[in-house]
Amino acid sequence: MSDTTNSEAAVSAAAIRLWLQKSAEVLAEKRAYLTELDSPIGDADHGNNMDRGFKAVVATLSDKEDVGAVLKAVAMTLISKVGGASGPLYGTFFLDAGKPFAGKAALEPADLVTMFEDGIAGVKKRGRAEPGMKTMLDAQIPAAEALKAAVAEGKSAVEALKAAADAAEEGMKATIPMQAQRGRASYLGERSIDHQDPGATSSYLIIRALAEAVAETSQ
Amino acid sequence: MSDTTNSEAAVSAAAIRLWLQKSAEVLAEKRAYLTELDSPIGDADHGNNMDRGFKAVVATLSDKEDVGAVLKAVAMTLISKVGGASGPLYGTFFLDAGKPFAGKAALEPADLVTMFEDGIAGVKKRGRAEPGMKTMLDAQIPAAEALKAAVAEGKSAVEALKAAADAAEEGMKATIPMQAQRGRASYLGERSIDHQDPGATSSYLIIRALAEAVAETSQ
Amino acid sequence: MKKLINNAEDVTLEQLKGFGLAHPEIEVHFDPNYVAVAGGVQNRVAVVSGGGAGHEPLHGGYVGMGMLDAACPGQTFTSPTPDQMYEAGKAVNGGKGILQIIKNYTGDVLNFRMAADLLRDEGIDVRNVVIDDDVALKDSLYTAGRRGLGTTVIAEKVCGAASQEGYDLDRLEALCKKVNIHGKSMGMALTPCTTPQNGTPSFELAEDEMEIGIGIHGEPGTERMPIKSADEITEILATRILEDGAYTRELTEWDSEKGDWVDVEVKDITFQSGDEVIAIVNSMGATPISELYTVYAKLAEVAEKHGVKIVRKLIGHYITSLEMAGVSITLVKADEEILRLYDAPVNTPALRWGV
Amino acid sequence: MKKLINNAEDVTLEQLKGFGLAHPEIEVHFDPNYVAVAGGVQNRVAVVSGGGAGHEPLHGGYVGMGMLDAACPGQTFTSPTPDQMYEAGKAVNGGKGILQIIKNYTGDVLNFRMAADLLRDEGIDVRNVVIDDDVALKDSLYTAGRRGLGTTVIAEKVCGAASQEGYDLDRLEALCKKVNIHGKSMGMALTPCTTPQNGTPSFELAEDEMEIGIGIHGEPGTERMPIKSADEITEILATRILEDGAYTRELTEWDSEKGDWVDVEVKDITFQSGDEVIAIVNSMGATPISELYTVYAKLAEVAEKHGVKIVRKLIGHYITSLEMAGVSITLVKADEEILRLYDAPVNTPALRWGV
Ligand SMILES: Nc1ncnc2c1ncn2[C@@H]1O[C@H](COP(=O)(O)OP(=O)(O)O)[C@@H](O)[C@H]1O
Ligand SMILES: Nc1ncnc2c1ncn2[C@@H]1O[C@H](COP(=O)(O)OP(=O)(O)O)[C@@H](O)[C@H]1O
Ligand SMILES: [Mg+2]
Ligand SMILES: [Mg+2]
Ligand SMILES: [Mg+2]
Ligand SMILES: [Mg+2]
Repeated sequence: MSDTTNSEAAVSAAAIRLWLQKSAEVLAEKRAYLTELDSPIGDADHGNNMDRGFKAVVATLSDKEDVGAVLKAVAMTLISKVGGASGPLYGTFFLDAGKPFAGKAALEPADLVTMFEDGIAGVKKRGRAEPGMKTMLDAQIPAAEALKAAVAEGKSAVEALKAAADAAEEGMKATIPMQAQRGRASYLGERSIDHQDPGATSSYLIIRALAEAVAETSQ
Repeated sequence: MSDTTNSEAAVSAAAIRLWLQKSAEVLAEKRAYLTELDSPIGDADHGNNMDRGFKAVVATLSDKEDVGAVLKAVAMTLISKVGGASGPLYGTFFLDAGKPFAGKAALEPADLVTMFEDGIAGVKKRGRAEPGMKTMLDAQIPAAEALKAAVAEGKSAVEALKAAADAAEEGMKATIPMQAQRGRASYLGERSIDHQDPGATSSYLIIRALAEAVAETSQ
Repeated sequence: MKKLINNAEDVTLEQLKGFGLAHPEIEVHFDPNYVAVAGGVQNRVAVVSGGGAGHEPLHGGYVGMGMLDAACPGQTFTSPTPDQMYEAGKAVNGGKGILQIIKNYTGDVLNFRMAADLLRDEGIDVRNVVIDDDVALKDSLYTAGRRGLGTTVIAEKVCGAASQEGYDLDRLEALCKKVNIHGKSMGMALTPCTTPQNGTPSFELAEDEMEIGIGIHGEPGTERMPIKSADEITEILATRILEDGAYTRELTEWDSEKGDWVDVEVKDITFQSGDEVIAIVNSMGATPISELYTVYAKLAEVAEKHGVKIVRKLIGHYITSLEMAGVSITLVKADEEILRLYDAPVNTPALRWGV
Repeated sequence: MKKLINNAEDVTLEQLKGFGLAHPEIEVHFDPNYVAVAGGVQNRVAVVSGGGAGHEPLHGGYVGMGMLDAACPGQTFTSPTPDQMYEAGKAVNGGKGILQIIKNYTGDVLNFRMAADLLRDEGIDVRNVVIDDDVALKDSLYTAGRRGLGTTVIAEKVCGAASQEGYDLDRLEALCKKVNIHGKSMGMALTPCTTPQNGTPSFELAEDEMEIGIGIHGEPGTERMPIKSADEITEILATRILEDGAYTRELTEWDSEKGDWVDVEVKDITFQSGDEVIAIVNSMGATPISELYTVYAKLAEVAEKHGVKIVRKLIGHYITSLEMAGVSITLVKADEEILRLYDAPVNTPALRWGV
């Protein structure tokens, strides 16, 4: 805790595994909450979907030291276990996020930026969505931007990811006044306003889990 | 009211018509109550059935001075409008009750006894029921017995019918502890105990209406 | 009460009107109300049934080629009146007599019997067969006897096919009685239902309670118990049906030789290892088809344990109680005759195959 | 929550098991889950659909001769995953390609598209046709586009028959697209429904409220309003359908010449006086069949006022939302081709005629 010599260390495959474990934990814990968010503007299954998917991710977590392989395995599991809109979208995120890191044992702060940006590009393309449409992107994009800015300022991975998680939280909250333009919530038109997007919420939780996992493994 | 010279008069066809009108009124008023009684031990339609039937009776009430014809018309209307178990049973009651009085313009007290006894015999045969089985008979039979006793004692039609109605009321209440052995309520076995029989209740109401109608027309 | 209706008083009438518009091959007659195959019946026995409304598709949905020739709907959960069966009988009579298939409820039995008397006065030969297949009720001496449940559907299918095949009235009556003593049913409810006329549920059930041994009129069952899993519920119903004894009772039948009603002792079959059966897994209304498959899986398992093989099945809405949630199970022992007639072509709003 | 289930987590699995037992002519495959005609498809295009569970009989109930060759059920109200459509596609592929019929929900569209990509990698020609017939949604630019409702059932019936007739993949794809632009639907709910996984209703509705413009996933509709009579409700739905404009949107289709996904502008028909239509009056689940006839009567009246003639109809449970009470209406303009294929024999658990 007091030893900070490792604070600038790269993000190891072990940290990534811890991230996924922590994601699974928080998604299990918030399962009912996420489903509740999906109830007024969706079909009340997002918590169930994410919990089912990340439970499977943890159950099949590869112990390879290859970050790219780990992320690819996550993607395949999510694609085949989540279903719904979020399954292929999160699957695509992890698939595209992991692609540049095949064979790599750790990620530098700049790699984290690439990981986010590539993942987001995949989600945008797959879901034909842009920011402001009240989707998971509205948590992911501000997180990526904050991450990028912090890394540019020379912040550590721990600090940069903390900034990213805070920005994701802001972005998540910012979905409340938005009118949905993609996914099921868009069917409600104006009635989708004043509700927080479930996918943005799960994205925030996952990004916060990443920040915490990296902080813990860096201590 | 004070004029009692007519108190020993025969029961006219007009009195019979008033009886039917009063029956229709009280059955309309007690419709929800009868249906409620039919709810725990039946199929929650007895009030609706009786109200429908007696509304039709009043709508088609013949103004003939022939008591037998009036009662027969009542029977045919009930048979074709009530449905359920109570339709054919009440229909049979009025059919058999009226048979001896074809062409008669009025009923003497002894005729009232015959009317009840013949009607009851019809119901027993049609429904294969005996007293104590928690059916409409449990109001009708005590009424007939009280009527017969009062007439034998030389009571007026008004007095005798008052006694009959009181006995019907007792009989109706006496169905509460009975276990049903006929009709839908019998399916419940012991669970039919502690409920008042809807058919006994409608029979009581109709007999009370007769006593009142004869009292009014005799004043 | 949340229903797609216009006027609670006229609800059966407005539904009948829609039924007539939807099925022009079926004639809808008002006042008295009945539905009948257009053009009546030529030179074969007419098969007629009926009962309170609220059990749809029973009976109107089974009118058509190879099944019923006419059906008489009463008010919701209230048996029809004799004038309905009388007019329907006259309309479809094809000179070979009429078989009336009647579910054993006091009201239905009495009203159909009155109608049969009226039709006989017109010189039409009529036989009444009462379906009393509800094994939830053990006893007939101290009750109105077992109620009519899902065996009615099979009786209507099989007898309709037999009439098409040219069975005369005697043979058809005997066949219908055979189906009745071959069939056993039992039902349960998770929720009550609400008739449009009443507007409030027919009974109350706590969130953790269910009724076992219900009929089809929204009435409570023979037993209330804590809610159980689908497997446990199915095991209760299936075991009661499969292990039911040779239920014996007196039924009132028309004796055409004597020209009078007579009481006849009738005895059910018991299921034996090696029996083949037709099964119905029936939604009481609100229970989705998907849940019926969980019930079917367990039913098949329990039947197999008893050596009984399900050779035909109907899984869906066949004899309902408005929007009640729950299920009923029917098993009918199928011999060669019953199976052949069951498989024969049928073309009705609710059952259709072979055409 | 009152349901005939054993374990909320395994509910789709246990139902699928029962489905397999009940319909031995249909093969049920687990992990990944799909149901398919036993023995696969020989020398004709395979027709495959799928979607979240909870809409039964859709889609599994439509697997069989003359309709679907395979169906992929997801979890309750959750689209299936690509591995399901991939394995099902490989199992039923008869060498002539695969037509995927997909209801337009983001999840379904994305998962089917991924599966199509995987199957194409194996050298199997796959076309995706999206059904987006829900007129409750006006706009496609600022939403995920119109949802897929009852037209799906007609598309599955008609395309299944066309495959039997020997249509090749190009022709079958064109036919399916035609059915889609010929079909319009709209639904409403009187009550919400409860998924086994959640155990509580998906939304709340007061005793005097209803939702208009619902989909099929227990989600609220486009508008909430005070409850109205069946006639008024039907008039709202039928008028919206009959007077809907030539809805135009971009749909993503596979361009087999380019070998890539392309966006294509697609335009609905509008109903014209003189049109003949196939109608579905569909119970969302708990609404009894009897109430559908009141709706049908008014629908026929409103259609007639628009000069539109209902020439075929399905009245019952066809595309449901568990035990939700409510109704949806579908009208599909039927030309000679659609009508001929609709009338062709079909033999599935939920639709059967001609055999
Ligand atoms: N086109 C899209 N692009 C990005 N995210 C989307 C899109 N459509 C839906 N989402 C996200 O998916 C979430 C819903 O996921 P989920 O409930 O699991 O799937 P479904 O809507 O199929 O039930 C939404 O809250 C939203 O954040
Ligand atoms: N076999 C019978 N003999 C005499 N009365 C009977 C018989 N069966 C039923 N009843 C009477 O009919 C009443 C029920 O009538 P109703 O509710 O109108 O008909 P249903 O039971 O067909 O719904 C019972 O309360 C009982 O008094
Ligand atoms: Mg969702
Ligand atoms: Mg009753
Ligand atoms: Mg009744
Ligand atoms: Mg979903």
